[in-house]
Amino acid sequence: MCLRASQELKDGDYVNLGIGMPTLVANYIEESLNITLQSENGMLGMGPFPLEGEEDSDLINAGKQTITSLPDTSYFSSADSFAMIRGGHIDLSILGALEVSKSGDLANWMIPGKMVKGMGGAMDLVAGVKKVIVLMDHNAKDGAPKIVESCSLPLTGKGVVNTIITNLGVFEVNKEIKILELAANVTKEEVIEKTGTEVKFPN
Amino acid sequence: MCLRASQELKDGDYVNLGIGMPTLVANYIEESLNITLQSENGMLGMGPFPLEGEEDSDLINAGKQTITSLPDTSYFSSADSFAMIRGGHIDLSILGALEVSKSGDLANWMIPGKMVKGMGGAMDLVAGVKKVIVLMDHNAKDGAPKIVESCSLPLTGKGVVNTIITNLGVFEVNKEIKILELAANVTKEEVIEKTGTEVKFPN
Amino acid sequence: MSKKKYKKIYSNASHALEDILFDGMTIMSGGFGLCGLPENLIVAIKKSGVSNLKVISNNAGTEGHGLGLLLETGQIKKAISSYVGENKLFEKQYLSGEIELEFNPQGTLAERIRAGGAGIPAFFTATGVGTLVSKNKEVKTFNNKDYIMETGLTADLSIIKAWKCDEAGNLIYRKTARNFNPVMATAGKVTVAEVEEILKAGELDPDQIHTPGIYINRIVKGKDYSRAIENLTVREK
Amino acid sequence: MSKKKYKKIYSNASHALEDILFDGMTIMSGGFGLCGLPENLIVAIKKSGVSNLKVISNNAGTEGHGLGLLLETGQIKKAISSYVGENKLFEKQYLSGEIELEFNPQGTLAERIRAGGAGIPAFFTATGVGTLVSKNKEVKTFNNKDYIMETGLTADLSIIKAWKCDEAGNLIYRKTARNFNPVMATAGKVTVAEVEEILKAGELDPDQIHTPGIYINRIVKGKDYSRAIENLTVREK
Repeated sequence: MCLRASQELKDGDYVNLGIGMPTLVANYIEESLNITLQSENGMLGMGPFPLEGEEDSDLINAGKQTITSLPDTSYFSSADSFAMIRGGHIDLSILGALEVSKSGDLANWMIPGKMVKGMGGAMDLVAGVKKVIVLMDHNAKDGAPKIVESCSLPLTGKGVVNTIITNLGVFEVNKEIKILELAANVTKEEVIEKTGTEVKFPN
Repeated sequence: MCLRASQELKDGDYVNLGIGMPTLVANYIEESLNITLQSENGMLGMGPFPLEGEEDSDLINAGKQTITSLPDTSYFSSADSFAMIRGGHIDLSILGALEVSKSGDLANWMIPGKMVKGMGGAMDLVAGVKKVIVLMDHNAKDGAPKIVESCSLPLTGKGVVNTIITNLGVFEVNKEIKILELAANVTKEEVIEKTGTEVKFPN
Repeated sequence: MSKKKYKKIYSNASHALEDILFDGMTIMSGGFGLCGLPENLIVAIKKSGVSNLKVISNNAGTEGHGLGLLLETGQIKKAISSYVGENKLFEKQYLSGEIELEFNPQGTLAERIRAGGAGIPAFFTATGVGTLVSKNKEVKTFNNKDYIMETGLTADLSIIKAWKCDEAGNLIYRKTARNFNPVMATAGKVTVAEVEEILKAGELDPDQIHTPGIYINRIVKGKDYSRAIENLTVREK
Repeated sequence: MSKKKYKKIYSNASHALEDILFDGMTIMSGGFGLCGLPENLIVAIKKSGVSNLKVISNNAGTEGHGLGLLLETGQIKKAISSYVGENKLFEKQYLSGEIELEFNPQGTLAERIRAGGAGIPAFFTATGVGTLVSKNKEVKTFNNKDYIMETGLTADLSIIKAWKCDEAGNLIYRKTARNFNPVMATAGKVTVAEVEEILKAGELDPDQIHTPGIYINRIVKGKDYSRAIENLTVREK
């Protein structure tokens, strides 16, 4: 899945990767491409994790992980960072999700009744970034579909998701869910069965 | 007049001086005071004019005059400069005027029928700076009063002037014009005669 | 020009805050996670015993670190933050009703603070449209897209952390320890900065100042920085 | 990580602009007076012959300098500026109706451009309340004070001038030549920067970048800078 997500990145892209699985996409980026990673706490040109002993407490990513810089790195304030995000300058954001609806609504920050941790920068990212890709398991641990007719959880953004990549395939979201690719050994029937809304297939 | 205006500056003040006569106030600032001059094109800590041959085309003030830096100078963008002004961080601005009304309305950017040059940063300064002092001749060249009941020229700001310093005296503006000081050899009668609105005198 | 005398430097954090603090005040605190936190100033606030604080800060610290210290003593009454997931004590106090919480999207929080410091009472953003965040907020359409109105934020006091400063209060931050510090510096009625090093005027490059001295009322040299790391992550050689 | 290949550097100003320009487009041009002007890019626009331009720039240049060059050739149809007092040709074209003019207070202009680049469609400001500037604008009261709504500005193209850059487009400006350049860099659909020196990635301090490379689409090394001074003012020894 991370490999497949990495293939959405084009040469020259500026990309923000969400916390968790999306962070791992960085490991799959093709060497020949010039991809610049943004971290919303105030950094463009995010490098890999440091070697042991080389960590710097003043250099962390949005997930509070220690990271490193690159030759073309720049640092800036949170206000400048979100001006960059809100202003549509980031080409691509890859995030996790709890639910995505057929109209592109995204829920990924809050489950009522459980402790509210906060939305962090997720609402800003989905509202501002040019293309939003959701990377998630196709179904919840209890088997419930995460691609749904309409979200039951509080939203992170309305009509913001462009593409969904799951263990079952790649989906375009544009008022309806259209399958672009099936994962290996996955059938149309399995996708239909495990999805909470109608799935269109190309002719 | 410039000397009198310089006495309005307090130790630690951040000050913006307008183009023309207000610029000259800098020459009268008492040595013992720590006064920092702002130039709205993007500089805090403006130094004196350069010696001949030491001018730098990348270092000018808002009047496009060559200037110098000081040990505590900082440079910033126009947006950051006016954030500083609009946000009320500048203690004092001293500007010229065509007319000031008793309610503190200021007209200093436009004479209808003549070429319109533009307001530059004047509207931002009078709306944002904590205290606005007008430094001007008490009357126009034709003798017309410049302190008036209400301005006839297009306004730069409404209710923005706190103090007026002219060749005849120093005036407080607070819904009415109150004289604080008479200049040497100036009588109450002369002030009353040359002012276009009622002048209050202290008891 | 005059030989300036600078009067912004204080001998220690408690001294720098002593006549500023009052119960019920609003305090902005810089930092992201445990990175770029005004550690010494937070400890001084804890020692002062000031209470009923409204705190504006991206996170709420962890137990024993950052604003976590003020949660332990019950000094915080309300927090405006974007994420508090690292602090179990916060969860407990929130669920028991001891503390109020207002979540802002991180970028909206940063921009509200920037607006507060820049004299902008309100602005429109697409962030949060159609979500709980838009509740009770004015919606306006520009170019066929909906935006919500968010207001500027200011505070009675901003406490921030920088790397270096000069006597005039010009500041430079280091790497991602910059984060919320520069905007908060602009939005406090009073702003107190703690730094790792204080230089003479003229020792910083004027092209490279991150926060001009006009925003800084008081300076204190911090000590005993914890260099704490929340999520140590390393790669194989 | 990968060995990046950077593709932003163009051999000259005309080449950097050739597939971008079109009649009737909106162009933002950095600079304050003659300070920090993208001189080479303005000359390239003049040579291109593109017409009916809407230009957003604090000033309109002087005769023979800056945007004055595009006034001579009649390429500008409308200008949004805060002050054009230095240019007699502008006056002539304005009075004869050849050119439209929209005045913005300088700080409002800067903030409108910052908003445009930051995805903020509108904001409120006290600047211009009760003046001609407030005409036809929404007025709103916050804390008993009136403010007017101003909208964000963007452009089809921003042309800016910086001092140094690296291959990734990270920029550094020099002294007051910074002015409108950093905000305009953020508000162009395409932004082209001319610089005095192009460095390799890694030669600039990442803490000291004024404009991150994400905002810069194309870079050209400028030449023959005039170092023109509008108001040479010196003091006695």
